[in-house]
Amino acid sequence: MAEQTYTDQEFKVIGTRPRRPDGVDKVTGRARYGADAFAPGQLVARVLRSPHAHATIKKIDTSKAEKMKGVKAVITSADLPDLTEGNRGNFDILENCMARGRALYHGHAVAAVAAIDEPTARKALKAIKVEYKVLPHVTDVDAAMADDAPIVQPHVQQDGKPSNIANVSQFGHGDVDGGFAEADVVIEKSYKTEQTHQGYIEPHACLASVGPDGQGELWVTTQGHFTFRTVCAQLLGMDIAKLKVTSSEIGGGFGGKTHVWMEPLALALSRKANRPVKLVMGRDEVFMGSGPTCSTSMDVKIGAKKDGTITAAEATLRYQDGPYPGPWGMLGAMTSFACYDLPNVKTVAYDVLVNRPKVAAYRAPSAPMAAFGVESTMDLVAEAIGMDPVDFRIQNAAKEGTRASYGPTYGPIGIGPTLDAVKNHPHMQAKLGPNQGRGMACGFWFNFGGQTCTDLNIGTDGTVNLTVGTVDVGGARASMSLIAAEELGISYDKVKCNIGDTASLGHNDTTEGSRGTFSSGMATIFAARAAVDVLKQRAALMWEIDVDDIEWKDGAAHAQGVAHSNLAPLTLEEIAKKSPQTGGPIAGHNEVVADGAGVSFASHICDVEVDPETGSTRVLRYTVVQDAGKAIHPAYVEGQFQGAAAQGIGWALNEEYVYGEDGRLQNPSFLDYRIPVCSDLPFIDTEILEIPNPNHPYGIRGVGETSIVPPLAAISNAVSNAVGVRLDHIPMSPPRVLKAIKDGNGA
Amino acid sequence: MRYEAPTSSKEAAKLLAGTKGKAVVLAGGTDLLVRMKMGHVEPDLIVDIKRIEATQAIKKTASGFKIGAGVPGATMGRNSALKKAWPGVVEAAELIGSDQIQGRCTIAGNLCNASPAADSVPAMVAAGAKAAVVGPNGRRTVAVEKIPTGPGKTSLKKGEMIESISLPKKAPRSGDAYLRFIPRTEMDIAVVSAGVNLTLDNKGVVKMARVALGAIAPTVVLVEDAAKAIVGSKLDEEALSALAAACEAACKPIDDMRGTIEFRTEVAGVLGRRAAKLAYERAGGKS
Amino acid sequence: MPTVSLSSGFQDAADGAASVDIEAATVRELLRLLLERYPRMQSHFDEGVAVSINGDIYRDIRDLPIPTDAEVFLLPRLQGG
Amino acid sequence: MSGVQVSTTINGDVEEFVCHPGETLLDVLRNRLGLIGAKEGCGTGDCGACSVTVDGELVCSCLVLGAEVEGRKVTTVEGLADGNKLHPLQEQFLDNAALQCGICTPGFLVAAKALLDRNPDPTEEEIRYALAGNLCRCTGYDKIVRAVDAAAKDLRAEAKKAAKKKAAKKAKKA
Repeated sequence: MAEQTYTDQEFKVIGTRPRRPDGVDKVTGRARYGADAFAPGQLVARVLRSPHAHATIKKIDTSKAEKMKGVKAVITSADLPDLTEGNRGNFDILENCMARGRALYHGHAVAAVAAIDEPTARKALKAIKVEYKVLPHVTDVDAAMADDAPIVQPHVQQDGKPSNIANVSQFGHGDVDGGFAEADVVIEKSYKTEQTHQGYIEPHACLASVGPDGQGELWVTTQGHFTFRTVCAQLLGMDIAKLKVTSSEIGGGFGGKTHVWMEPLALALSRKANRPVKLVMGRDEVFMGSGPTCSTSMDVKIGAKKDGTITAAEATLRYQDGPYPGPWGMLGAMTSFACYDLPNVKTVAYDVLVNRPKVAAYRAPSAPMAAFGVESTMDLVAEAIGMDPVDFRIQNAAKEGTRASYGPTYGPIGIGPTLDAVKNHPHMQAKLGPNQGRGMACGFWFNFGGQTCTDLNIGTDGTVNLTVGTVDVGGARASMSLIAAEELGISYDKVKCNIGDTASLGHNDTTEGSRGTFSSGMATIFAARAAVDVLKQRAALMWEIDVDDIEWKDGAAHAQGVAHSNLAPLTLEEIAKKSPQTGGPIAGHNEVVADGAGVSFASHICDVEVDPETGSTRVLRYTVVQDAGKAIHPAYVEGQFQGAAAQGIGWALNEEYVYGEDGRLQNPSFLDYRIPVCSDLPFIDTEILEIPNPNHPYGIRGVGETSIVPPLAAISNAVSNAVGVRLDHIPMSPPRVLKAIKDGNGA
Repeated sequence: MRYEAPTSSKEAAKLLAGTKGKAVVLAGGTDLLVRMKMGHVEPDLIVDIKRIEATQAIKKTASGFKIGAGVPGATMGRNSALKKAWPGVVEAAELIGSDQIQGRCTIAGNLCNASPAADSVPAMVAAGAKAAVVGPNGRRTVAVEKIPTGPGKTSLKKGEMIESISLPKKAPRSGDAYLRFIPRTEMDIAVVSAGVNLTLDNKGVVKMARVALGAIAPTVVLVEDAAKAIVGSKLDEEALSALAAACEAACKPIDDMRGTIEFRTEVAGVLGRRAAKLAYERAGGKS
Repeated sequence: MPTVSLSSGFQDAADGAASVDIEAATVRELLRLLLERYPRMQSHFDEGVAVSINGDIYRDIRDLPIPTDAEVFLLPRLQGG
Repeated sequence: MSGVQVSTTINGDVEEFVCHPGETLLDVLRNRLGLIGAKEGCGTGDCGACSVTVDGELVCSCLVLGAEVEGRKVTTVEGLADGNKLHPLQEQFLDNAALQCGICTPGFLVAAKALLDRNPDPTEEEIRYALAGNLCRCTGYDKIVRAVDAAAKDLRAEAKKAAKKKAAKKAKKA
């Protein structure tokens, strides 16, 4: 563990902004994503989906489809292993990929076909006859908690009775009732947020090939090809080592590509047809049949003294998980008050099952909704005690030694510094016009590490192949190359970083939880250091001196001491050139559990203008301040901040899943699921703070997620300051804002 | 499925009329191809009308403008004479989708798609546009508001297609405008929209007006009461309020994922008022 | 002897205890002894747990030495996006 | 279903193919001609990832039939570079880190080129509205807008230089 510790070293290339190594491929159209692979003899697969929100599947007749010319395989759950008696988690994953006896949401897959071309596959789907018995459904989280709600999963029980409440989680410390009694002001308010989707532009896509010998390959767009391999092999009864999974270039994931959705179906179709099978989701299928994040409902209560001290805080959170239990409410409960130093705090979260798609992780999963409730209430309390909202937050900000609301005590953290930066930012002083308002809010995310395995091989010309097993979701190859160059002391362009497939590296955890740069960065540092040890040994052989007399600096071996003062340094290139005669290839390898990722905080400022006659909100100016620990490639760190803020802005203003009375999703398209377009947004200013993570040699914390947390509340606070109405329902779509203005919701 | 690209309207009408199954007209394709992709329509015959010369040009005629049914929005936007005469119609056409959609979408297609939210239709209705319809029994000219009869339904008979849309000659001291409300700044379907066309006398008093609203009823609605509310006025506050009230009264909208009844009704009045002011300014009126 | 604080989800399995004193030198030993004392913890362990030592959260590392007087928390294993 | 035979020009090369009557240009490019630069993000004209130009007009290739491009000139992202010289837009996208996942990048490049071809000096607002038909979920558009602005500057400088050179040549001749 000692080697994992932060050392305040001086950097030569870390912190510079070179072009990414995969850049030319991506600007010339050559880069290959999930749908860009083709195999000889490949079939096209399509999936038939349930038109009902909740139904018993009485019968599926595929006989007509199977007889059609050009149809090579048809599968239903009957063609997949029955995991009823096994691990419930695996059963749930497979049942979500293909309904078994019951459809649990509109869009739940019920059958799949593989045919020689797309028109044939479409026709075959039409020929499949499914007999449903429609059941009562529930899609709203509060309705699902009612006593008489239709039950989504009969095996899930509370107090011995079937219930849609899958889990109850509680966190906190102190005595909240006592704390509220001490407060001069107590504000309690309820909030709701609607369901949103990650909205990656690349739909799920894969090319599967399985032979009768049980060996297979899967080309897939994923955040975790090693995890996909394990899960697919387990679900289908394959040997893990016999399934090779290659991660294609990934066209966005944001958590949505951490789970399998239809890949096991492609493998099963290929196995049945004994031909390669390509399966690509349509955009409507992505919305209906992959995993969005939760819709929520919550009550938040905060009490403070007139001097600005918070005496107690409490939140009750109800998170909707889709039809399968997840950890989502729990994460909301853990993150909600993490920004603050609270003597008395309590959060209770309910994970609730409904007839909507299975929820997946979405960038800092569960944190943005809870932050919306908490940070809106923070502004209300500040207003009630007559304090500036930034000063109020500064006074109560968590710091080193604060006991976090989720339990442990913080080490060095960045919430205070981000708030100070906000307070001193020129944005805070800029003038506002009529119907304009400014808001700010804070956010927290944990960041993760995890299992990581990296290979570094040095060629005889001194160039370096770095192979990592975390996928490159947005410039990671550039960051990894910078780290390898830094450690070896060579220039950035001498390193070529590749993403290894599952046959070329040991297991790597999924690229989630902002872990990519933190953990693969750590493994790269250690792999490079291992290679440096080999380089020094080789130099020792070349010089015929003791390896202990050699120091590595600036990309060369330096012989130490007067005895060797006649020896000019041997560069990496020179040592590599002689490697065939000094023991063969030079490599460094590392496998590590990169735990101890540092927590990360962000504070955002935004200005909006609201049209009081239409309720339309425009974001005029936006500033992100976030702690990165250490920014390896600052341009891509800024990019993460900006992208996360943009997703938060979309969530705050217009994005939502709209369900009809019939339980059907009404807007599964980019036309009516409205993610921000270019003209909706201003430039998003960024300020990177670097408060080193003590558990990483470079101080890296991970940067990908935190900045999606504050925007919902920051914008809501800004809208409130612009037109004097407090929105308690996200998204703040024009009809909701106009209604609030008409109703005079000035609370 | 067959694809044909005839070179005359007569030939196109013959193909459309002569097919046993489902025959569809392909102009810009920005609605048709989406419906095909979603499986909402499976045509047996696609008749691409863009190889017909008469559909390809914008012509200035003695009586106004003739816009071919295959002319995309982007081309309309580049026609300065058209833009000068009918800024509201051109702006409405240019609001249909992105630049990519603009490269293909046509106002004739927008009309035939028969969506109550079609952007160009309220502007065309306000402008008094007419459609030149070609069919197996020859040609006829129809006021554009008579083409859509309900969501996705038109009065065109089997074999009929629109060859061009005509706009009248711009009257002196007249102006038109189109405004719509969308949640984003681009790429959305109108939640509610308003087209206004008016002519002033030499004292700046409105002597003729046409007001059309979109997305507030099964078809685009020509609101005569709204026009009456401003005729004879200099578009003072009282007239504008009466116009807004008439717009609201004309609304029979639905609650859907794009907007509520309450919202659409309220904003119809707001947009009617704003569009009227803009048209008035364009007509040379000073408020 | 380290005191292990249990977040609420685990307390039921620990007969309602909010914290437990366990003599353990490493995370692995700690988890083993915890399970020996409270066999009902098994289902939580199957779902995944994380251990926080002096504020740093560890999901997978088991060989980590636990310093004396360390603050130790048993947390649910987290998922990210 | 009978195939339609089509002869067209793609990125300057004559291409001939047979496609289904209802097959989109996007599917033809990707599945029949191996031009995978255009991506399908939605298939309904809402994301712009499949942007190409047909006879110079910017379109979504998912909303064009393959059969329609008979005799037309199609340009895709693969036709943007001049031999091994990247287009200034491509250079600036790389220098400004204007791509993260990169799936939307080909569409943005094609759309941005269409913009700069007709408006060499766009304002920020003009850039934003011209690119509103291209969805990007990673970047918040910030660095994309900056890259297009920088490329516009480069192109204007190039044009100025070329004009100067031409003038000098003319003067020399005279």
